[in-house]
Amino acid sequence: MAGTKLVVGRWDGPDTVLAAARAARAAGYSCRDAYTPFPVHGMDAALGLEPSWLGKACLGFALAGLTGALGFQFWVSVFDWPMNVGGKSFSASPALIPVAFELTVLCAGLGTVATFLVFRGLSPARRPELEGLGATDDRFLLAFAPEAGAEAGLKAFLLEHGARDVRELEAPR
Amino acid sequence: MSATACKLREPLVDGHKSCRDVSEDVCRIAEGSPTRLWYAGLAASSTALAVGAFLVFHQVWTGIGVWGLNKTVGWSWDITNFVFWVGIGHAGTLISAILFLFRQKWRTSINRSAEAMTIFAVMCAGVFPLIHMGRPWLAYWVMPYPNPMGPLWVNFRSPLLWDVFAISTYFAISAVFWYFGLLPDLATMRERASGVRRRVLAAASLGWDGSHRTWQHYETVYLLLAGLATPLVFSVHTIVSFDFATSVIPGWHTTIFPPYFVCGAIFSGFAMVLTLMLIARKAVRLEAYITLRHVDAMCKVILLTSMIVGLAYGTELFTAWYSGNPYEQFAFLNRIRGPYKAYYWTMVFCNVVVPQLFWSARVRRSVPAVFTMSLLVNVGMWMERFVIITTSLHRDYLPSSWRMYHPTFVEVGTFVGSFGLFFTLFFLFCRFLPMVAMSEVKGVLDHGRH
Amino acid sequence: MNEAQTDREDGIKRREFLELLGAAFAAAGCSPRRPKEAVVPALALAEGSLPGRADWYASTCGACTAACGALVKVRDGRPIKLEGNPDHPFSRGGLCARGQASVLDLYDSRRLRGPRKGDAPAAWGELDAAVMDALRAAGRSGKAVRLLTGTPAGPAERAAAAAFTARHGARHVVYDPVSRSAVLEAHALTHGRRALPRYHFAQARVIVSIAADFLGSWVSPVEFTRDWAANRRPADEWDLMSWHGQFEAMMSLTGANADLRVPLKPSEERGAAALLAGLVADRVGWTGPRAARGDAPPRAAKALRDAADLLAAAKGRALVVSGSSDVAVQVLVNWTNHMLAAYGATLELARPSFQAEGDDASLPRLVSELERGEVAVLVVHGVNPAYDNPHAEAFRAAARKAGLVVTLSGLPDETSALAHWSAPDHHALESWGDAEPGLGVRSLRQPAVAPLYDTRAAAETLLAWSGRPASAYDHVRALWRSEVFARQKAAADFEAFWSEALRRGAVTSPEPGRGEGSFDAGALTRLSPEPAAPEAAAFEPVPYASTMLYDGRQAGNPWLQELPDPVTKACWGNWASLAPEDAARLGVIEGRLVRLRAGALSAVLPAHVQPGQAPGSVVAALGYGRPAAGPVAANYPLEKLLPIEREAGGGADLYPFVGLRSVSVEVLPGMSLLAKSQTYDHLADPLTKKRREHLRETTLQELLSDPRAGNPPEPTAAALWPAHEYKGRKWAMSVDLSLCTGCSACVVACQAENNVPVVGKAEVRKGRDMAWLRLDRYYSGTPGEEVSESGEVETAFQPMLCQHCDNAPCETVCPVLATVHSTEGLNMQVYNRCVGTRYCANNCPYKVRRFNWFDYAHQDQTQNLALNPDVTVRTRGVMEKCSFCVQRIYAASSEAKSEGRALKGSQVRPACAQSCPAQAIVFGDANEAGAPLAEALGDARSFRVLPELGVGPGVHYRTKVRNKKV
Amino acid sequence: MKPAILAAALFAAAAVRAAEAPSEFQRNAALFQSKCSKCHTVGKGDRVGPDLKGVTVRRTNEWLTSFIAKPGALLDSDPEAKKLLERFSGVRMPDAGLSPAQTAGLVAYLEAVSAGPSGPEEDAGLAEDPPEAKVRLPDEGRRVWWPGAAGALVLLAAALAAWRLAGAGPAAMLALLAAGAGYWSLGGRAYHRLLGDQRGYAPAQPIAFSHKKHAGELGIACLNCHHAAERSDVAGVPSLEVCMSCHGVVKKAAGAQGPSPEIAKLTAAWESRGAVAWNRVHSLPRYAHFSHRAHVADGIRCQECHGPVETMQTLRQAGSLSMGWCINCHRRPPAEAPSHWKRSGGPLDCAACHW
Repeated sequence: MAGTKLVVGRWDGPDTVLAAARAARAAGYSCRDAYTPFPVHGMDAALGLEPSWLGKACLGFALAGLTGALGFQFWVSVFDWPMNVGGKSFSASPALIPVAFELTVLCAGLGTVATFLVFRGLSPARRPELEGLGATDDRFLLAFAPEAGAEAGLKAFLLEHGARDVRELEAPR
Repeated sequence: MSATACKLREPLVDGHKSCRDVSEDVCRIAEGSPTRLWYAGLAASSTALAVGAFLVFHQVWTGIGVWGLNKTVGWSWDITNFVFWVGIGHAGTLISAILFLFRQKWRTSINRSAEAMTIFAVMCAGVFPLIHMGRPWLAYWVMPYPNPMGPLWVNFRSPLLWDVFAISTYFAISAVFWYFGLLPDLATMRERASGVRRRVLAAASLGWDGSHRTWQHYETVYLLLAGLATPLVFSVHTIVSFDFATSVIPGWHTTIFPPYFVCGAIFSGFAMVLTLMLIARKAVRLEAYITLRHVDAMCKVILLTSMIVGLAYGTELFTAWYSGNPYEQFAFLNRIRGPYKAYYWTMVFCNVVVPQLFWSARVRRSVPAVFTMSLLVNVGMWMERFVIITTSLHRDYLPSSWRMYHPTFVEVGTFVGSFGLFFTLFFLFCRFLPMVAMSEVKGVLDHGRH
Repeated sequence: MNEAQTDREDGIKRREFLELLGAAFAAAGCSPRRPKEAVVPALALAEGSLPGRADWYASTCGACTAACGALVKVRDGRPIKLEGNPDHPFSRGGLCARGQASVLDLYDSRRLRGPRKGDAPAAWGELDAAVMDALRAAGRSGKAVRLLTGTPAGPAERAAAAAFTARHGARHVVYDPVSRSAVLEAHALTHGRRALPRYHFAQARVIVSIAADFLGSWVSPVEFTRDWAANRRPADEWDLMSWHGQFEAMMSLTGANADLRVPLKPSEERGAAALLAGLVADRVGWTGPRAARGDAPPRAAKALRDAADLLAAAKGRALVVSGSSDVAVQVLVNWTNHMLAAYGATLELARPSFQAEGDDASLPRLVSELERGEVAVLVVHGVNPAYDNPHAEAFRAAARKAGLVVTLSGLPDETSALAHWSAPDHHALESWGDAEPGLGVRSLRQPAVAPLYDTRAAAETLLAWSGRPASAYDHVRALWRSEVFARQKAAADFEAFWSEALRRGAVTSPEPGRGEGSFDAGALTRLSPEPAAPEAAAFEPVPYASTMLYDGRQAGNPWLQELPDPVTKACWGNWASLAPEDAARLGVIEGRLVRLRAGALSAVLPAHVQPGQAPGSVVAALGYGRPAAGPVAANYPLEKLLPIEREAGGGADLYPFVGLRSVSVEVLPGMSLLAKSQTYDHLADPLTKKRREHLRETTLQELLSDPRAGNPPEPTAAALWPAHEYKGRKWAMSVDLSLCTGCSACVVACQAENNVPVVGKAEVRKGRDMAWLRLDRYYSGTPGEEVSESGEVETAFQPMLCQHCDNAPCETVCPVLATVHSTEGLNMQVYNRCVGTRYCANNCPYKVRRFNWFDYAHQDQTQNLALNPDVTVRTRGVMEKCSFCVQRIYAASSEAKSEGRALKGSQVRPACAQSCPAQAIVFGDANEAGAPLAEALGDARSFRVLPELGVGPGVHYRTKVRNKKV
Repeated sequence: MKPAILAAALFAAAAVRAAEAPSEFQRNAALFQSKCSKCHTVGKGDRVGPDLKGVTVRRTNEWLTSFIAKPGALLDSDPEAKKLLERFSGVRMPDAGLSPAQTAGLVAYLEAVSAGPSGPEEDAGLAEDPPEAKVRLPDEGRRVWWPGAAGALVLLAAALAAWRLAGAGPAAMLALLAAGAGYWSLGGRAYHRLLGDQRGYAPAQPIAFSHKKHAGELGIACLNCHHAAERSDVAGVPSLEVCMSCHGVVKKAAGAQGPSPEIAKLTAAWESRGAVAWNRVHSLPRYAHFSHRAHVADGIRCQECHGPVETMQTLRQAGSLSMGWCINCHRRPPAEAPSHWKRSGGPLDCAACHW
């Protein structure tokens, strides 16, 4: 991918950028990504993104936490070292619920976030893309990686759809 | 998103702010030099923290006997403070997670500080179970780790162990949730910064660039975290209440505790959020973001929870009377008429009587009145925990063991120190991190649609 | 003979060994780089002893003149525990709190290291020469030589004293700090014999006591408790239970256990005794001369009439005793006993007791001799005349006029401060000796450890000064050979007899009695005139010997200082008890400082409001206010290391008030809170006033019609889980509340056995006393309204210790499994696992768990030698509690195992059960059929505390039964 | 103190023998084992003292009885005894301090066993300490390695994924965590060392006493010197008196040229009545109570905890003495327990050791 040119348009507001993105998709331009100060609703469809799969990951982590916690507690209390604590049965299971619940939440939460970070490649060492164009402040960007020769048409298209400016950049990475 | 719908409501942010204004207003606090009020606040709170830290050192070095506890009353201020601080923490999670799930957009201005408050409050709370141990240097024994003792695990039947898991999970999830929300704002600040500051922010923001592909998963994760935090917050105070509810001590052993504690936690937490917000909007000039509408909304929550708490007080008394259990009956009579009755009636006054003033809209929008009442509610809620813990313990089954408890300066000072820790962290947070969730506020602005 | 010499030789070695042992205590540590730890084996072990194994020696307790039989537990050369000797005919296995605590006196770091001249160390040779010079000089000048002692410890000491007096023409002056002189004088008048009868409470079905605290401190409390208890527990024949009436001003331990207790001021004792005697005379048809009819306040008079009825009906099985120091009262009591045919039945003059021989008149006589400068040499032994008597001040002044004052006290005291020389005696556990508590009963005292310091047995010292130097061992043996061995027939060989005597500790010789003597009714006509009653507004002082400190000789003993008074539950210092009426009138609350004043005498004490006390009396304990007893008596020296506030003084000295008839009570502005282990005194709470049935009571009369009277069956509770089964042993305990007198011997026994720390006054005030076994004391009624329907303040005691619940609530809540249940039903507490959350203590319904708020353990390295090495010394931050003496259980189990037999539960006795003079505590395996415990648990009186909680306590109690014949 | 007699009659009074009590013969055999076998064998040749096979034929019972009861007296007066003394290079038999009943028992035992063709020890169930091969030191406490291992694997997988997806930074962090978890699960020895495992501790002693020499080469049974282990909770370092009961005579090692300097140290200490401060090797924390007599009574051999002491020149700690290490044997099910144990496993109650 190195050496590809990116065409980046900038908009002032969420509504205009969303309209432009929709238009670009309709016009057959494949938008590489949008960069916005806050999530612009409707952009998923405008960019043609599948819904996030992290919910399933979260469920997986939660189940792992739940079974791990229940299993560990049960193994400890009944098999590894059964102890007579307050005359209760070794397998007195209601007592195992709170810890199992907490570990479920902990595993699910930390696991999902970790998966997200790993999946999106976020780390302290990561270089942000399109830094300095104001996407974290008040600018709304659409980035395209057009085929060679299509840059000029794209630029015009974007300006036509309300872009304040359009620039060509080296693609990151 | 309908512009007409918004028109019918008051704006969530005053002064027709733009995205740029939001970035400017919020980042300014962290970038500029702090106000004099901020310096004064930090000085006061860090002094309190230093006193508290010294007293904790003194207590650990000399022995827990420097507290006023005795053979009958084994817990008092320590666990009162613990429950108090955990309760405070709950409002933050409630605002950031539950209101998020309910799509209450007004939360965006205050959720960041409320979450910070949660984390700091849980830190304060965590200190107390740690230092209340006779041998805090062995505190790691409460974790089940493989060891050369057999291995000897831990007692999964102990509510205190459940606490360990609940509090540490709560802290971990709250901290992750908070930091997760900070990522876009740290990126905003990074873009405005240079030099070392920029490099630190670059690392801290994990290379955030506002990519919508990231935003899409980010929103999912945020929703999941909110969804996880919501039952978590209920479970935490439920488990804290189990410390008492599963015991055999009259006045503790009651099934009403979980909802009672959770409501009390929300109640006290909202009061603390109000206290903090009212200080913060003055100290760092965020009146436009933390508006009277926010104050008003929170007062309504306080009023509601106050009535639930009041109902719980009544129910408790009724249950004790109706149970026919003489120990239970005496425990509550002793709260009302015993040697600690002043605490009980202060609690009733602060928690049930005072909040009734919030029926009046004028009171709800009067900053001095709300500030005073929020403080009173916090006092009342501290009293509630003290009443539950101490008066139940000091006269339980065998009259031969009945004893009075009086705190020493060490306990009082340690409690003050926990406020020091809390406010020191909060002031530092105000100074160095975006106090308002910029990306979220930007999302609820009327972008040129007014 | 050569054995004793061997002792002395290896004494040095032993001492070094002890020092090394002390150093080894310090050499504990834990670091990855392992520190070197030295093991120093003994050069040679005493025959039969093994390292790590306790040896038991039979001996005689030296804490007071009651001379109970004791077994000394010696571990690795150190005596660490005293227990009652079951073979001793008087004490029969019991030992009181003071006796139990006396082992700690051995390791008192203030003990004299050797002879002293004034304050300077000296040598024995030097001392002996100086004393002999003075004695010889006295002989030449014809000035007096006086030997001043308490009641001699036994024949050996008496013989040594006799040798000394004979050699130097000295007079032996005997007084008792806590005097029984009036009883002896009265018998001199009525029976022509100055003697203390031996009382047989076991023979008495009706007991009336006029201010005699015979269960607490009077003459021989361990023996009397055992005898008294014998008639409080007839299992099938309930009508044989004795009836006990008590007439007294203070609420004594005995009064607290009486079936009927009536307040009576000291000035009313004479009238009451006369009234009782007169009433009895009417009922038995006494025809001889009579004493003047007495009178008593209405309530007492009514009670006395009832008592007289019962006494007369139980003629021959009745006993009247009095603690009065008024000879006339004692004469009247003797008369009453005579009319009741008690002599020869419930009390004996034929075989009198030798436990108190002092003469009250002797000390004033000596003081006047001293004042006149007639005394050249005064040798003081076993008493502390500069403190422990009402003439102490005069003595202190007069003693300066004596040529030479020598004290044999092993501890620095008020007298040694005056003395020219100190010739320290051994501790009782270091010396040879004997005792003769009653005619025909002799017990041996043998050293359980070589003397720790350069001290010398008192008998040796006296013999040396008599010119007949002999070792105490030889002296005792010679005496036993001639006096005891010669009169018995069982053993032919003296060595065999001697070793058997040593093994058993006591020997009963079938000596003929001296006859009961005849009652001389003429004494009744020679009664001293009744003194005028004190003015109504004044208070009558009642200085008494307390269960803890008795005469004050053990004031430096931290165990006793911290032992709560059985009735008031206060410790560390004394207090002035006032009747509630008087307190209300004076506006005094507990802790308010009051000044007792009589002429120039004054004592400032914190007030205590005592339900049941006779109005118009003020009661305070003797034995306190001894700055000379050192920092322990003043306060426990923890404050050096801990932020515990200092408290000056250790109470006030009440000896000057002994014998006074009235004092004024002045309320002072200050407060000094009492250090109490129990601050609420009633089973009923103050708000609902409902009585909590933790302590079940009934009356004999109800019990006769319903065996379960006062003891409704336990509620049955549904359980969520099947209970754990205890197929093997299941340890349990049963405490008979009818027998428990609250004497607190078990409390100190537990403290000694289990290394329970002493925490000091300030900590007790905060409610941090550490006793694993406490004695709960409850009054009837509610605060301020203690008087029950029967018109008196009823008191009950309940030993409260870890209940070893089957479903222990403490176990569930511990996060780190520091307390869990054993397969034998013990609730185990693992100190080394405990992190100190205190959750278990909070969740304990019985509040028997104790927390180490500070490093209480034992700053005093010498006292540390009394620690039981079988029990872990707890560090700070750790919870502790009664373990059912698990160390004894495992020791017995290992013992049984190595002997190849099965352990039976009834073979294990925890320290509390062992020490109980009343035998109220039964311990054992609940699954052992036919054992005493099984029988106790099956009793209809058996109940458990708080059964409704479903915790399944393993400690059972038996309903307290009061005999309400009246 | 000598005449002071144990008043432990308290317990002894209740000495009711249970059904499994050892027979008369077994008790006598045990007595022989503990008191005599240090120096004598029956049918296995002379050791320090003569082989006692056939001794009841050689001597009268009265002679034996009086010799055992008061060896000193006979050695000085009796010509037979003097001859023996000469034969055994002047080593005098010490007074074992036996009661008349015990003496009679020993004579009865000697009578019974010296008749047989060879030593009857095997029959009596009192084999000598077993050879090293039979004794297995208990395993280290069950180490739970799987949580760490599983964690390491998960983290490793995550690190690989991170490397693919997000680059080296996150991958390195995860890999570090994986390595930590792996170390935790696999590095048992090091992990225990970290927690104060003292195995291998072998401090130099003030007198270079060799267990190899005494217990190994001379075959002296452990309980001969550490006799307290049988009747006390503490095995005890033997008092110097015990050493001197042999070394009063034995001044040099067998075959050595001159007197042994180590024995000289011992003798010097004894004669000056000075203390020998040995360095403790096996040290339990004060809150852990261990009963030697209970374990000896259960048939557990010394080597099972102390390792092959008879091969150690300098005594060293063989087992870790950690709680897990103890528990490991206490948990041992019947199938795994050695056959010489009289019971399988021990109590798992905390209070069995901690009080």
